[in-house]
Amino acid sequence: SSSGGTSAQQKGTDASLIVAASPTPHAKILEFVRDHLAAKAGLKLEVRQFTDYVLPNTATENGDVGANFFQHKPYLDDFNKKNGTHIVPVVNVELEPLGLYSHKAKSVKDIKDGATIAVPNDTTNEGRAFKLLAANGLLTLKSGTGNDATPASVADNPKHLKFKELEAAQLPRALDDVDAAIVNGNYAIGDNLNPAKDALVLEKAEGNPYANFLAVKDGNQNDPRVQKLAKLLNSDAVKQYIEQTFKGAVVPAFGKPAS
Amino acid sequence: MITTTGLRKVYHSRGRETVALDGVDLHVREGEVFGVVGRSGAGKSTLIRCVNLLERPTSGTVEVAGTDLTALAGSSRRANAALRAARSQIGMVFQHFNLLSARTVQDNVELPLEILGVSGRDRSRKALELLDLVGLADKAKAYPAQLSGGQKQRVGIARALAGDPKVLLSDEATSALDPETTRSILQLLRDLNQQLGLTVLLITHEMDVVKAVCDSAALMKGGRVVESGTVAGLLATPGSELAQELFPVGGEPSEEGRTVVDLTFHGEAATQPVISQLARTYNIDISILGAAMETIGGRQVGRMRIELPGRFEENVVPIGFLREKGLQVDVAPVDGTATPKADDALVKEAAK
Amino acid sequence: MITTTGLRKVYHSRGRETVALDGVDLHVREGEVFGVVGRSGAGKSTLIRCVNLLERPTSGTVEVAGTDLTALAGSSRRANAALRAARSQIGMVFQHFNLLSARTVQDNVELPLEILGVSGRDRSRKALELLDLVGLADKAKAYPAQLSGGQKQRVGIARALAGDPKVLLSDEATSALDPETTRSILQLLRDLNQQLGLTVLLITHEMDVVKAVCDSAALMKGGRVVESGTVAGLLATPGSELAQELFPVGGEPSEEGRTVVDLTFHGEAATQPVISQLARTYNIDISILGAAMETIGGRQVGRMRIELPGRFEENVVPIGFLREKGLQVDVAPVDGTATPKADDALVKEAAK
Amino acid sequence: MTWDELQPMLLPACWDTVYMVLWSAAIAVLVGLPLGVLLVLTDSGGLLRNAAVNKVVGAIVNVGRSLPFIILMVALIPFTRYVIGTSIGAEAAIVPLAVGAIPFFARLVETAIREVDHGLVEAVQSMGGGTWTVVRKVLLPEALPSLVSGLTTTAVALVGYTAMAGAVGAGGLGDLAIRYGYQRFETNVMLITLVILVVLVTAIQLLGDVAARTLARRGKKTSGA
Amino acid sequence: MTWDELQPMLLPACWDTVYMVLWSAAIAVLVGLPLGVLLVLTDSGGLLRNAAVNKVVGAIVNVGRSLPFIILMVALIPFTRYVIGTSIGAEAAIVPLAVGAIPFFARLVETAIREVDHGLVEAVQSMGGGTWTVVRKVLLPEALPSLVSGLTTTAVALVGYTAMAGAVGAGGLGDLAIRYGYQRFETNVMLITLVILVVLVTAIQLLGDVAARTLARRGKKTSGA
Ligand SMILES: Nc1ncnc2c1ncn2[C@@H]1O[C@H](COP(=O)(O)OP(=O)(O)OP(=O)(O)O)[C@@H](O)[C@H]1O
Ligand SMILES: Nc1ncnc2c1ncn2[C@@H]1O[C@H](COP(=O)(O)OP(=O)(O)OP(=O)(O)O)[C@@H](O)[C@H]1O
Ligand SMILES: [Mg+2]
Ligand SMILES: [Mg+2]
Repeated sequence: SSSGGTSAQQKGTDASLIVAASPTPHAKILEFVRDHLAAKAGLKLEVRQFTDYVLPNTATENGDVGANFFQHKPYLDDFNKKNGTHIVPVVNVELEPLGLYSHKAKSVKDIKDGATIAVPNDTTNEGRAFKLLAANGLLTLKSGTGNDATPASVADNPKHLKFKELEAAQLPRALDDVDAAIVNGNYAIGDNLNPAKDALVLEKAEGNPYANFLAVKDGNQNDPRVQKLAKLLNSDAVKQYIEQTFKGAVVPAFGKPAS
Repeated sequence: MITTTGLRKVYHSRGRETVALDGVDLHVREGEVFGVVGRSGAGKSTLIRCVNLLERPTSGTVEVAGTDLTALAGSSRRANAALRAARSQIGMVFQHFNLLSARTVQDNVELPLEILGVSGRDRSRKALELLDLVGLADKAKAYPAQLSGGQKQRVGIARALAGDPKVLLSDEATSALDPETTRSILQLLRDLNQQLGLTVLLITHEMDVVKAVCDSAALMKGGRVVESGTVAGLLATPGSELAQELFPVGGEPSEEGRTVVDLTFHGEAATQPVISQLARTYNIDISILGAAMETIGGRQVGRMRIELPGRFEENVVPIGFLREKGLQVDVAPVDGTATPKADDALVKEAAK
Repeated sequence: MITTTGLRKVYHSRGRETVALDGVDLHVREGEVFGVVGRSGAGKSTLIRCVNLLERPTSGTVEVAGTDLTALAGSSRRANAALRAARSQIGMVFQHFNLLSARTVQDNVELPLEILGVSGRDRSRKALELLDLVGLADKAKAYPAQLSGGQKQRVGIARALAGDPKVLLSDEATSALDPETTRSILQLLRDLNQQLGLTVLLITHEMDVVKAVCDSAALMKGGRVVESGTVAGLLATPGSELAQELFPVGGEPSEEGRTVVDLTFHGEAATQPVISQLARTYNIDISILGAAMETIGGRQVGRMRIELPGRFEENVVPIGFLREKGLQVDVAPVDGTATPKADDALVKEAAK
Repeated sequence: MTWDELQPMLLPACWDTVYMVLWSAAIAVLVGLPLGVLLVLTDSGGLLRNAAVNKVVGAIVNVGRSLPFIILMVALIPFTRYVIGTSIGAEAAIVPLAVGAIPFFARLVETAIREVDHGLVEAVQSMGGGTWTVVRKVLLPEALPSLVSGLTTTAVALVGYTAMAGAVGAGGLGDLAIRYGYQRFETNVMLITLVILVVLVTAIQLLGDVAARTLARRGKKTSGA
Repeated sequence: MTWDELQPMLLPACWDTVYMVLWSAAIAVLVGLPLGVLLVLTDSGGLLRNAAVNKVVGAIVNVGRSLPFIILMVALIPFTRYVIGTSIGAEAAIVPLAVGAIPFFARLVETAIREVDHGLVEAVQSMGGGTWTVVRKVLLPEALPSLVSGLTTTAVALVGYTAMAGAVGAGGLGDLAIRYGYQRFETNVMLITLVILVVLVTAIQLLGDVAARTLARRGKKTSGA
């Protein structure tokens, strides 16, 4: 599973680079780059949206796309380990801080005993959600819990919280049905929540391992097109774009990924 | 009881028009058994289906038991309550049985009773009674698919009678039945007709059926009724095609130079030994070439083809004798050449 | 041509067994028209369906044109090539037509030719020819749903004949047809039989059909063949039920104290004026109560019920005269009380 | 994931799937059957010929079938909340599942009912039976084998849909397969849940087949007549 | 999102959906039809009665229908890449779409074929026709109206599935609705795409209905006989 026959992985600066991305915010950011920055830099960019977290990696691994932009380090490490793939990060771009939102409680303290908390049902976000809850003293996790915590990983649950695992995009829509929900920043603003104001607690940006990055198959890091894109993604224009568009739900987190 | 006026039915298919009924005026009296015969495609089924408005006539009216059904029906397909009530008084036996395959024989017969709202016990009593009458008591729990053709036919008859209808429409209800079963079914219809005054309009191809139960009959041709009347009346009509069909006689003369005469017995006179009287009176030998006769209630009904020795001119007197006896006498213009077997059609043509 | 030996067929449904065929040995000679009659449910359809193995017999063998079909078939349902070849020589007319609703009339008739691999031009020529013969040339492009019952029946007949079969199996092929159409169809079968040696096995309820075309006939009852033989032979068998059905006679005596005699004309002697000779010889009046007679090829065939004056003892000599003339004479034990109309069944019972 | 961890999740997941499928299939029958019958009856040539009603019912059915399931789920949230009191969980998933299955089943009902021999309808009409009687005594019983097949097809399709109902936290086997097997790469979880799914679907199909065939047998088997 | 931004996306999305549906429906017919016929023929009571083949085909069909679509899609990636050369895009989506639609259509074919009057099969057998002749001359033509209805149902179901095929970047209307409407909360995009979806589904349904009805008309309409 190396170079196949599609234009996607043809090397050379002329061919367009196909990047697999989740619809939001990744594809939006890429589209901004494509429409406003790429031409000047001499890069042909093609954005392919995936609503799923597995296929972008498999497509990158087998060369159907040249790069992807949707994931963070803990997820990628796990993916590489379990699937024997060779995908490597190129450059960090942004972070979507998870937040705890509620239509009923005004602060974490207001969360009642036996309350129902909705959490994302995909592996990476669910793990982050439990970490966030643990970090704010709502529960403790079993020792040795990695990045993929689930309700089963909860060790101590003093408030007897109940958990509902929902599709990430469904969470803001379910706020009326639960006491609180952990929502990704991008989905929060989609549903007119303001992370800065409305979140009871918010993930910290500093030192957060969940920064999303551009990733490629090992060996393609130095593809000039990838390099160009990496540079553009960490440009000031993108920074501005992120800040203006996502209003805190997505924050720039530029830099070299930790390895 | 049933009156149709100017009934027309035109089928349209792929631009072509088929005129199935072309102005039919039919009158069936109450308590009468009325037979409709006619060639395949003459419009018999269409006519009978128009009587209970299963087929909407293109024009014309249908009146059953004093109610103008065509007026009731309006333009919508939905049979309104009045039409439904009228229909529940009309039983129908279908040419293709139309039994519900998902129901047992008994449940099929109970169906009209269910629709009339008869209670379960009465339904099953009545159904079993009727199945017994048509000789299918042992098949009550079988499904239609497990029956022979004639058995299905009989279930259809029992079903049509279950609701105690005032009028029975029957489309070739006995054509799949053997003569014996046919007779017992006809006897049943006759009984119901005489005891309860059931009016029956039946289509049949079997002249024996017409003879056995019909008071009146009509002959259809190309969507029109071309002959109609009481069976006796038709028989008395010279050249009646129906009469010829009812009592067909054939047979060729044994030698040339003989006179062939068709005699029609109208059933008006009591049984008379006409032939032997003729033989003895004129001292002649009379061969009976063909005969289709019955004696009903002491009266002879039917036809006979006889051969008199000598040519027509020599037989004027014996023929006069036969006419005096009240018989209808037609001299057949048979030329004496033998006609092939089974080609009765030709013979019949000649006999007219 | 067709021989069945010890044919048995048992249907199982919901634990109950129906023995449809109970050891049938049938033999149809090549070039013969063989009629099967019998009451509804007697097993006629089952028998005919076993002949081309559409119904797998429970036991027994079927041989057609020298080939043992039961041996060919093996245990799988798939008709192997040999069985298929044998079947393509056997045309079949179904009681329920079984026309393909998605095909036009012409395409239905062409179907067996398609299966035989006949070219398109020849197919349509043959189909149109046959449709013309059955009187449906103008319906060639119609779909079965647009036909009357009899028209469907005729399409079925044309289809069965399209492949020029050696054997024709026909299950009540004329029961939905009027007498005239029936006659023309039978004429067609007769012609094919005589010109091409087509062997025909037909089921019918119409005795006229047996009379018109059958060389031999069999009567089935409860899954068994109870009478079988040539039509003439059956007629000569005293007490034959088939003969009684073929030439039914009825009629009650006009007065008490008379002798009722059933005469059977076997068609062995040439036409004779028997009745008038009897009347003149013994100077008696003879009433003809009922008759079903035909003269075919100068020979009288059929039955007649006559009434002689005086009681049996007084009529020994006239009866002897009739016997001498070569007629079969049965004295009917009619008691003189009028039997109800249409209850021929009873009369028939009495006449045996 | 070890069997010990998996095992306590399997039974509830099975139950959730069965629960959602049963209820939504039941509702699909309750609503889809009348809709399908109405589609046939109001059609040109039907007993209640009514172009307007036919168009409207047809349109509703088409809209119902046009919406991707996930969108149906979102669009129905207010309605679901009104009916069930919440928009998440297995109960809540029943609403969009049923709403999705209704038009699906209605179309299958329509096809099945159209196959009923018109002669049988006429038989009941000739007895004075009205439209309602025709439906009850002829159309439904005679189409029953096909209706059962249609229900089987619907139930199996619902099993597939329940996997997507995981988005609203409804649980179920399909969701387990996707979240643990697919997203977390726990191949053994995936295999086990898929095997159970296959068994479940096969069971539904078998049950439906046996029922349809038993019903058909009484009627369809050609007789010797 | 404004109309000007949306408009250039709509046409390709429409085209993608139509493209995927057409191809996968065509493949579903090509493979599902024989499978459905085989299911009937090898059934006990069928012409080729063969319990082993029947069980195997039935099992394949059931497995095909048991797998949640997303899992099917992933499981098929190697196969898809082998056939199409890539695992993403509309072409690649056709493979799992077709594989999902085949067993679905096969079951509908089975139901339709079972409805054919056995008397007609016997008629052709009596002419010396073999199984293949029976299939070609009787089963398929007589079941044609129902088969067309089944194809319509399959095509509409495929429209629904294409939405999920968006996960492999296949595009299409349903995907547009999910990505913009569901994930990006752009309600106007969702509404417009849904309207187009409804129009598309209605068009498919109408076309199928007209075809089925025209075919049925010749055969089913009861005559006066
Ligand atoms: N599939 C079946 N299952 C059960 N019983 C059957 C089946 N087919 C026929 N029978 C029974 O077998 C017997 C013989 O049937 P068959 O059709 O041969 O009669 P038939 O002589 O042709 O009668 P008809 O003149 O009424 O057509 C009948 O009693 C019938 O009920
Ligand atoms: N639905 C239809 N569409 C077109 N033509 C039809 C339709 N039904 C009947 N016909 C035609 O109308 C004519 C009369 O048909 P009908 O069924 O009344 O004949 P019938 O007298 O009952 O004949 P049979 O004795 O053969 O049953 C026939 O020529 C037939 O082809
Ligand atoms: Mg008719
Ligand atoms: Mg029969």
